[in-house]
Amino acid sequence: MSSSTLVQLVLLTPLVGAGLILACGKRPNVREMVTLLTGVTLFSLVVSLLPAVMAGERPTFTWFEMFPGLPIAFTLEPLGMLFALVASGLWIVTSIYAIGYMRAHHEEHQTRFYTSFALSIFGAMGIALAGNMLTLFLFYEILTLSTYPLVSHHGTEGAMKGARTYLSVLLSTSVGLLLLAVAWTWVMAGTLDFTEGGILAGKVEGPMVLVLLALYAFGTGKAALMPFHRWLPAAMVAPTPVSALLHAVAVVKAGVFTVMKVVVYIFGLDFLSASGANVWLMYAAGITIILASFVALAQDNLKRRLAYSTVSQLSYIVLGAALANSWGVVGGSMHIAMHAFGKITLFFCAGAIYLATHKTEISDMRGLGRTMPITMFAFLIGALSVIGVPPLGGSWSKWYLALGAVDAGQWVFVTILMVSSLLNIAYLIPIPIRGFFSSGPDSVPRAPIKEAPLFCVIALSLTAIGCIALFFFADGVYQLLLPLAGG
Amino acid sequence: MTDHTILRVVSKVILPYVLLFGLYVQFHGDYGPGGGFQAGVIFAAGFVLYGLIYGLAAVRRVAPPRVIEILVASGVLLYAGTGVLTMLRGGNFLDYGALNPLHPAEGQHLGILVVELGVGITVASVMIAIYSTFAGRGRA
Amino acid sequence: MMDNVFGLYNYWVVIFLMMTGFYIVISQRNLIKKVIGLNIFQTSVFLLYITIGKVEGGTAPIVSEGFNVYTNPLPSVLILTAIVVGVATTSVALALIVRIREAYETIEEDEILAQEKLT
Amino acid sequence: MIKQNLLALQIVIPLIAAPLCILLRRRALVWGFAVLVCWLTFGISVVLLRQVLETGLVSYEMGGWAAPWGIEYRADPLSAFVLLFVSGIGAIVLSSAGLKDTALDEIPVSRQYLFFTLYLLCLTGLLGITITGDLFNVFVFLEISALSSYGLIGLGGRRQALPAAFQYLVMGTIGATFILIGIGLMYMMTGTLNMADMAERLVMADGGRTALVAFGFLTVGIGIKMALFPLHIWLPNAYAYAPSLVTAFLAATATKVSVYILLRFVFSVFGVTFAFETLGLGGVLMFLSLLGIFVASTVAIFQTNIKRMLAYSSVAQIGYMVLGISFASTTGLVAGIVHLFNHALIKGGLFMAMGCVMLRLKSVDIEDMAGIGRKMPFTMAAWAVGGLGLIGIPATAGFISKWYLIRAALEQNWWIVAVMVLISSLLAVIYVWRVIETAFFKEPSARAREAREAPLSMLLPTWVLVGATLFFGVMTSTSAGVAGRAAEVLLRVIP
Repeated sequence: MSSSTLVQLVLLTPLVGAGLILACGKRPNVREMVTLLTGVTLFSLVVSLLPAVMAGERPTFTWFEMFPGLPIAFTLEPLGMLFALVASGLWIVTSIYAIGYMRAHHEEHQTRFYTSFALSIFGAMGIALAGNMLTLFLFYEILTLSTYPLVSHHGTEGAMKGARTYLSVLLSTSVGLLLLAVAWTWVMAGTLDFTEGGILAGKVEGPMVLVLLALYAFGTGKAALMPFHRWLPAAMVAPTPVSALLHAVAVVKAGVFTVMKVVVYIFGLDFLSASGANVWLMYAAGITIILASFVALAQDNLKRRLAYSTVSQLSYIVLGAALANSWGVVGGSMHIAMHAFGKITLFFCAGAIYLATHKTEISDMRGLGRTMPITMFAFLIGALSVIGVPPLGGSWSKWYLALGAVDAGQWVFVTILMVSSLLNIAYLIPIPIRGFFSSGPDSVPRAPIKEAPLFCVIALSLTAIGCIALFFFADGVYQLLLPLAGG
Repeated sequence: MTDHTILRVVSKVILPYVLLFGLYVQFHGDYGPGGGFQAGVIFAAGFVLYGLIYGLAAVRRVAPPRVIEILVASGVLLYAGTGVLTMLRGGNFLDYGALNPLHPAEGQHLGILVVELGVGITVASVMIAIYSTFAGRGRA
Repeated sequence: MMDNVFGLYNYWVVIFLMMTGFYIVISQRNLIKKVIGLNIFQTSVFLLYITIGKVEGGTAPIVSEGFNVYTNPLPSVLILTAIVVGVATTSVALALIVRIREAYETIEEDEILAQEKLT
Repeated sequence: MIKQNLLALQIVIPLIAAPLCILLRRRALVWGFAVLVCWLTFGISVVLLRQVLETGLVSYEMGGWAAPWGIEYRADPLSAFVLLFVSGIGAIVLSSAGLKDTALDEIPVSRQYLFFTLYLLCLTGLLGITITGDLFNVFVFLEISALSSYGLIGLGGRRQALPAAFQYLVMGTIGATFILIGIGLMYMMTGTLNMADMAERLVMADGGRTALVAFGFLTVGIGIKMALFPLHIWLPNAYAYAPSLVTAFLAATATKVSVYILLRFVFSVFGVTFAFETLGLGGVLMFLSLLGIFVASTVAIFQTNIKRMLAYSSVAQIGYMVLGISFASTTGLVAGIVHLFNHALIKGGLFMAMGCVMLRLKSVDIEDMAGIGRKMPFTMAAWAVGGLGLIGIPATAGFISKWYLIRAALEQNWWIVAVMVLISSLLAVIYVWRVIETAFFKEPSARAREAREAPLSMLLPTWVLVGATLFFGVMTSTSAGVAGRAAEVLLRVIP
């Protein structure tokens, strides 16, 4: 099979999977088998494309022309490859986890859940493969809509309210700002194709670059740049596998991926850094990093603390893009993968704790390490990776980001990265520490070991191992991403 | 109005002339002022007069609503049918000349006569229908 | 100046009728009166068309000896159609009023609105 | 014979069929016949569009009288395009009025044959307006369609339909009379009723006060007919209380045809220079349309009757069409014209879905619709897709219109307008999402618990329209392509 056929298959697999899942709705075992099978098929398809992309091939194909000169087209390039790998790989793990979680929890509407899940992967794949900004926008909206039923899954008043916030922030930013940016780019540049070196050089000047960049950065609501971050904590009403999807697999990653893609392929690194418009974006990202960390520190609800941690971590990636130099871009892109593994582990653990003990507040989790040792250990690994301690994956991306900041002469941001790492330690590490070393409430006798369902434990162990593995495979990721930086 | 003898007698005398005048206006339309619209209204006026004097039931006996409805339809059909016929004959819609290719003038004469008849039937029956519907409301 | 007032008197009549009809439609709450206003309004337009078609000194547009100035027949023909449309509109309006009266027991707009608010 | 008389047949077939419906009378018979006629009409319009795209202009002389004197029927890309979707939606909507258990049941059995007659007459009128090249003929067809739609709305089973129809009648008649005055004044000025002829003579006549007055009367009259804010007050009630099928048909076609008249008068008769440069029509239209978009969308958010909510949304959507027109640029016109088409599909589909809901729930109140998504998944899925189209989510037809609209605004550097268009679509998100949330994620209401899925005969036409919304959301070469040709003709880029 030619690589461009493979790319089409990558796109169609989750869509077909969604249809099959819907068709098998009456038989849960078959339905979940289909989910897993689809995930494995998708992942192997993506992996099979990896050598070609590493070798410099850029498989391309066009579906049809939506507007004259503006087709729905797809191109697979390194950044998209990375995103597709992360999303499709973590989808398998998340599915395993979801099977355990949803069954243990006796959730209703599971067919709708798995179908929407597959559809959102379809959206994520479309975003990863998009060959121009219009295609990306199309799948961006598909992703928003297909995740809505997941967020409002419980159907309670609280869930609906959270889902409403989720949808309204994401839709209003994308329709209100991003679409404007896209249309404007089209009017100015006459093309929306992702081109190496960008398409805006010489087409836009002066303060307009700044406005356009702001439209893109804030319009990509999924990147959760403050003040458009509120949807992330609001979406915490969803079941934990959905939080994993939102924070690690697809949604937020799609957001930062879009920002990265816009910076690299629409603006072009040279043009952006020459225009100087990127500096304010660095500050916006820097402020978000610090502020969100402080907010996270104040949260007692574990999932909410993790949510604000995500807001902060996402801005690392935006910062990487904003630095607009090779180190920054590589570091930022790498952080997509690193943060994905770290954060998904943390969420899996949070969900497992909730399943086993029904605890959601951090203050209640003292001594939990003794009853759930695997979970808590995985949590520790995830936390360390997010903080950026070697030998865990997160350390590499932070290293490159810091290099990028130095390279750009922005010492402020080196400081910010350091401070934020300290804050990370402050809000993440106490949880496992308390879990292992402080004893539980005095009156309660020590409970025996009681882990979450097997499926969940397998999933979270896998991702924790992934965090460690990524430290050693970081060079592969680096090699993959090198062409982005024009090297 | 059963006890107004004068009205009853006079209307009976007038009625045939009203209808006749209606027909005159209808068919004289080619030569002088007149035509389907006016004729239809005059013709219907006869029925309305009859109804006013002898009551609605009497009109409905002479012109049952269902028949009137059919007449409304067939008047329109007569009109449009002529147009279709001209098309079948190879002319444009309502190109009466096509009715008689040898003498277009005669064809036009015939065409306008039939079309006006259609108009007349429709107008008359619509007027009667309107009258009898309004008058019959709340009593039927 | 006087020419404008008296020479164009038929236009003044048209405008007067038009405004009268329009005012009745807007101000009256009784549905029948509204229809009457509508009729006056339409009639004014018919008159406007007749005025347009009139040629000074022209006769009825039927070819006969001794006349060479004829009134333009087209506006009259058009207005005949418009009159038919007007009749049709009036009858539909009246039919609706009859049914409104059956449904609401009134043909006063205020009272209909009041009933709608309640139910 | 057929090819030569195509333009006449387009009108004559439904016209003849209308009285025949009275003669047939029996529901099954009438339905079969009327549906056949509608599809035939649609077929003709398809052939016509292809012919027009090949040759540019098709003209026909009624009764064999040559153009400036006789009545001319003519089809250029714009009118052929409008003919196509009006007859197409007419056919699809009528197809759903099948034998048993359909939205037609809202109309008392004794009057059902009248529904078919009036429906076909209304269709005739709408097609006639579009196809004729004669000004007075426009008025006549306008009244044919208007009178039959007053009747259609009055057929509704609920009594609120009657005052609604009456209000529509009064407003509609005033509008039509205004148009009549305008036509009369223009005849007075130019001595012709043929549009093409008049356009030429108007250039020579050099406008003047009469042209100004005529233009004013026409614009206001058409404004009423197409429910341009703030002349829209007749529309919400009429659409809310009419039988669902009637609403679906009228909402998708009637106001669109009125917009078509506006395009015809402004661009083909008066010309861009007079209307936009001399009179500054663009500014007025832009102001009114933006105001209409915001006010009507906001009002829509607070409606509890969903049909009424959609009606207000229609007022807003007409604003988008007029906004596109107000730019008087090629892209702007494409946006306006393509939105005629796209919105017809979207609203047609949405109101058809409401017909299904009405059939099963006997209500379209938002409270009664709670949880209906589980009982009527296909109906409400169709509604959801239509709703997304209304918002303008990519891959739906609504996005295409919005894209062109934003582009048109940006091309002329009207930032604020582009931003306002985008913000206004967020208002659509609110009123659409209210329904989706209630229908899918709330506990079923008492009525919803007893409901079941609508019959296939209703679902199929609904999904045809919704499917078309999706299809024309990605394959735009037909819709936007033809709209592009039409825009060029209107702006006289190509003769």
